[in-house]
Amino acid sequence: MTSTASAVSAAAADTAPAESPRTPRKRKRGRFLFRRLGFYLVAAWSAITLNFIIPRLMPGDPSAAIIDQLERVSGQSLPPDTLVSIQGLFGNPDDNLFEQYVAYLAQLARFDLGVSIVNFPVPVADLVAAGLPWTLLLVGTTTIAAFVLGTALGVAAGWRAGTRFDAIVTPLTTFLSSVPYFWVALLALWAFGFVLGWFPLAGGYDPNIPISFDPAFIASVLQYGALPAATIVFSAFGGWMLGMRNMTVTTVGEDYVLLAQAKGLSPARVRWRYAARNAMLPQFTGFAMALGGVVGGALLTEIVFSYPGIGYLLFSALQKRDYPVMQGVFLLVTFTVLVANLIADSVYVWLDPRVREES
Amino acid sequence: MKYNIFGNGKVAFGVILLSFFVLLAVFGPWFTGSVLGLDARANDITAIAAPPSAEHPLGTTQFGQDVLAQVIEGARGSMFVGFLGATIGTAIAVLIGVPAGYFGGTTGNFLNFLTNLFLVMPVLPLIFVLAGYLQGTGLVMIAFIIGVFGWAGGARTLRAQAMSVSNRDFVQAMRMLGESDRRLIFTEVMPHLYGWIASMFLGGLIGAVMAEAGLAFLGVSDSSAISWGTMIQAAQQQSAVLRGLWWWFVPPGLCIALVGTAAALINFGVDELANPKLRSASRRVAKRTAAVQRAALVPEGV
Amino acid sequence: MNEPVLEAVDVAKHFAVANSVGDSSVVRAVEGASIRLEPGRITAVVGESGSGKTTLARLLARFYEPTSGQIRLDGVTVAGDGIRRSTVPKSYRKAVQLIFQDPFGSLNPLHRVRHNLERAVRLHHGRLGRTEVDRRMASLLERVSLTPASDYLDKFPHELSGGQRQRVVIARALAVEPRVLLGDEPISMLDVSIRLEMLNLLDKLRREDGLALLYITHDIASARYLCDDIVVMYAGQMVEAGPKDAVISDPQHPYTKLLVESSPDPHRTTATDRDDIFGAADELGEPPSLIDPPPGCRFHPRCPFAMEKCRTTPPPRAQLADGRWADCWLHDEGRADELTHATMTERITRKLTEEPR
Amino acid sequence: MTFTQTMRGDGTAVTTASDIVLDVDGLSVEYASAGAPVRACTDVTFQLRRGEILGVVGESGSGKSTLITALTRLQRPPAVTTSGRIVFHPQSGRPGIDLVQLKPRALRSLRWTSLSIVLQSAMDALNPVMRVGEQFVDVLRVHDRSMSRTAAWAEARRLLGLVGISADRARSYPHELSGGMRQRATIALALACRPELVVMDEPTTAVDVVMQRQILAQVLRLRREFDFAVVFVTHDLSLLLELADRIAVMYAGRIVELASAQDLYRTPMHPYTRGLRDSFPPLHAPLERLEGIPGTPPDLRALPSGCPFAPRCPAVMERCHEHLPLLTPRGDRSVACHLHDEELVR
Repeated sequence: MTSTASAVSAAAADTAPAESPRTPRKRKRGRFLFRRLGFYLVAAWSAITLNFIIPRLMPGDPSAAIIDQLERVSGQSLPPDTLVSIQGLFGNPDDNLFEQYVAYLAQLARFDLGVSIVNFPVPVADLVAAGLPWTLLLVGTTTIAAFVLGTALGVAAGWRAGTRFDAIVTPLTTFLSSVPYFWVALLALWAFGFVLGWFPLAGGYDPNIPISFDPAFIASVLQYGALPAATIVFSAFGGWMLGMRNMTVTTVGEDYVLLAQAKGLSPARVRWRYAARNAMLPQFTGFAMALGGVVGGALLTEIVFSYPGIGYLLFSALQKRDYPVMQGVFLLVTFTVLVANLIADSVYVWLDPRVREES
Repeated sequence: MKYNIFGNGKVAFGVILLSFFVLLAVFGPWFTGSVLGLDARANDITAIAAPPSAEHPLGTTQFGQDVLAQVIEGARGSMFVGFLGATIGTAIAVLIGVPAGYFGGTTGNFLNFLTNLFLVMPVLPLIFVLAGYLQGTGLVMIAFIIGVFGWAGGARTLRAQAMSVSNRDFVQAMRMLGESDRRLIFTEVMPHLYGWIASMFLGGLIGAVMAEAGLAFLGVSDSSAISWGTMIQAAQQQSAVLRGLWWWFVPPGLCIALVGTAAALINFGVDELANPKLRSASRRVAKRTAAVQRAALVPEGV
Repeated sequence: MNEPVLEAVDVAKHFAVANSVGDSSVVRAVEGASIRLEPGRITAVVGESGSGKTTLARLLARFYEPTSGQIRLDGVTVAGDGIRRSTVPKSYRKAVQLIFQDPFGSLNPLHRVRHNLERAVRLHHGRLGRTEVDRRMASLLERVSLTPASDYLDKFPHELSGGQRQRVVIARALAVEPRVLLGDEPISMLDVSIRLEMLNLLDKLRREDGLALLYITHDIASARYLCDDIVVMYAGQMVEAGPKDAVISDPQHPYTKLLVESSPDPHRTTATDRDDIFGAADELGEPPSLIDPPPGCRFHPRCPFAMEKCRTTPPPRAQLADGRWADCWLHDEGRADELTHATMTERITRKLTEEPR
Repeated sequence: MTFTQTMRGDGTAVTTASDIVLDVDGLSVEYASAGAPVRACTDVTFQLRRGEILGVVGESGSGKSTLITALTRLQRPPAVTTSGRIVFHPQSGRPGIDLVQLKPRALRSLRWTSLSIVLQSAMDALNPVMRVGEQFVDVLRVHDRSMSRTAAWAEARRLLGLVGISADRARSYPHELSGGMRQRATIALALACRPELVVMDEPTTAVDVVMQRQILAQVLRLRREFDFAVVFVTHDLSLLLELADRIAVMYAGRIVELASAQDLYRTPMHPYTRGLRDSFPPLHAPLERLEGIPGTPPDLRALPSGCPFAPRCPAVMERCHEHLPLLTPRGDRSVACHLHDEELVR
């Protein structure tokens, strides 16, 4: 019961164990991460299972429809292994659900995500693998950039809460964080690509330069990526900033910040080492909530810029009802987000010696 | 204790803005049809992709449809999905979050686990996949999917709040009197959560509007429906950007952003209501303090 | 001795707590506690935070069930050994009520005074007419000196002062017409100048209504002012009990003595020099962890009298004159008179600073 | 220590220069609220002698917390110091410094080296994500830039040792210490830069009486060793009577009585002081029925005209409702009460 919980926490606080400082803490952190890892594994399993269930819940027989479609696209009957693979993913009329599920898991373990309808007979795994680096590059860098920028601005606004800076920047950011990503992307493309002509209008790199690691190609990647990246950062930093602003305001009122001022420390030290350092912690626990939105928005942004990542892949798949690709993308995005969350948790554990777990 | 949220400039502005869009969604289409004599679906072949003019205040699309009429018609579509999606999402959040926080224990842990699961799942791609299977379904279905997958963040907040309220002495005291759990939840705990639920609903509203726009942008929508999302998608498909038809895609996006801003501003006020520290950090307090300061003529050291 | 209304017999309460990383351990919040509450009598339980006094009060209020031992109402075992855990019946709620420490927290800020009283009246007195409910509410407020009642019924908690709120809380508890009132530090959050009024009110209820009262406090002087008997708790266990003046003026347990010596007393007649009063109390130790309490007597790590058997075997209960008792080996050894020789603060500091811990 | 009494222009007896460490004169603090500003501290005047423990006692709404943040120049909006001086007299004999007028940079260099503070809850006062020792190190090195990190850590360990905390605890985080240890650590922290004045805000309300006794014993010992003055703010008069040299009683934002602890206990001049004293039941002396002070402390937003204590005062007179009594010296103590008006005394 809830009453017990409060009494216990009070009792536990009184009897704060006088443990020796060093080693147990490291072990504690390890165990915390281990538990989180367990949770993410369950989450991954849930995503896999969801992926299994969705097509089987749909009216009609997606499996037969896809096979039919594949045969029409290729103009021949499917090779047996492809047939098995599609039936494994979308349903085999001869097996019961449990057999199907076991076969499905075994198939995923081999990274067999079926073949694409549109790009028959390219395996989905290959398509996704080709798009992933681009998305990771774009979403990864922009997520970090937006996080850093938003957090820094949030500290600035929260620290100077009530000043003109705060009074202007905060509502403005509220507006920015309410703007749909892809619309900002459209505007940016129109203004900087079409009207001003500063940036290319589509793609992730200059198609005239072969894909390699030579400077010319990298330069083209930067040139093509700049505008999509900028729009994602532009749309995403506001959320981080508003959260950080409010946390900073709350933290500034804490006694330890007051004491830091009383100690005569420099304002910068008080602000960063005492206020921001503590205000930042909830940013990491809220990471999961924010990341989902950022990733979704970034996928849409890719579409506007015809960026060769998995967002664009998803778009083409949706347009042409390429279900194997859609589901492959969903699995991959989910896994990536889970890994990102695990990283955020690790950072959190590293930042907060109390490893306060919310459960 | 007494704090008038409408006395807060941000909230007042947000409420006005949101009310405007609600009214637009409800009465707008009648207004455009009967008063302005515009039809969102009519094709004016004399004005194809025309810039704003007296006849078409916001210009026309590639198909000669009036953008203003479409924006107003789209308000109805988008706001409908927004309200329905937010209602469903908030309802689930309340049903999961409040018991999770109030009861704790095994029940609470399970509900919390469920919440966390939905929280780490990237909801948007999931919705895309689901909606992909359900292509061509109506706005109701889309709102439904958005609601069913978008409740986790709200449930998490509600759980934390319900837990903290349930542990407060007044709930325990009423339990001591012999009040039932049902009464404790509804008369003692829930009234403290209304602010959060309202804020969650607004968050869900803008989330649903954005998600619908995103789905429409991906081509997942009812082909006959008009929403701000379908407008942007149509513009994108007809390469409006590359042809400089800004009047086509700017208004619907701006509308989404304004609805979002309105919701966020109202939420800001709710936050300030819940957290007195945020309240004292407002511009008004700073101004008042400065005024007293000036009157006192004692320079402030810190 | 009168028959007790409410009684705890050898109760223990263990909490399973999950620490920050989810490893669980057991907090032994209360062990081996027995207490009798008689009509018209006030018993104080005195102890520091973490001594288990609040847990004891909540066990008696049946906030949670005892891990072992029994709770008896009118001699009938209602909770504990042999009783299956169930919901607390209304009859128990009607007999026993608890006053919380924080008058700001124990009234729902969103409800008027009226709501609180009305719910209490209606829950326990069946169907009553509007006028009857109003009459009862008015008389309740009158009993806690909130008059005229009409001035208070429609107020929200934030419109009342701390003292007024605590009066409302008491009125709410009285509404069920309980026979036992458990006060969990009922005055510690109130302003000093209004605490006495609250104590006097509790005293009046005891005298006029014959309530059995349990007064939980860390303030031994207020316990002396209000109560008849004092029970001293340390680290989850009761260490000494008896009539208040005897316990305070002539403590028979080293911890009681330390507690009395440490309590401020402005009306002190002996030492007046500040340094004398505070002495060389440089190191008095701290209560042990309740997760892993020390074996033997729980006070032994701090106790200047600690002997070998104190470290290994829990002390037996020494029954003393006037119904007093103390759990200390000194009595068994015939060394109890040593307690009067020097101040505890001096002795403990000497012991703890000389011996490396 | 020598006391030289002089008369100031306004007739107040003052002990001068070298014996005074802090001279607070006419200090008023207002909160800029939505309506008219609320005065939480009004015309607070007192002198703190070098090495003295001055107790400030008051209930909720008495303005004692506001006084602390004003004295230490730590107040935040919407609180504003509207008038008065807080003159700090350094031991070195340099001229007094008015903290109210001081520029931020100069104030920062004065902080902790001359004026430090101990807050009520050590759990909240220590940065939860910094090692306890590190919180000593940063302040040590800010005020002594020549100090190496190693030397600062050694000093931190030494300081913790002063309050009976073993050196290896310096590397602990605050949550790893017990409540009593944390509070002792914050006291050691307050002494890190050898201040001449330490403001203590209810430093022992969060700990139990035994730990309170221990902490105060340590404070007294350290004060003998380092010779700092203490402003000790609390709601617990019974504790102050044992601890403080002099006590200032605050009510509704004003000091209503200021006297030595003994005088205040034996012959309280203000009815509020008397009532407060009699609100503490004795621990040993014979018991009698006590009444406390009827009524409730006033709302600062709606103070009655005249004496704010008048509605609760057992000795209230007609003039109390009309004229506000001001803090007036009576021998070596002062009181703000019409009972002691010249013509009535005679």
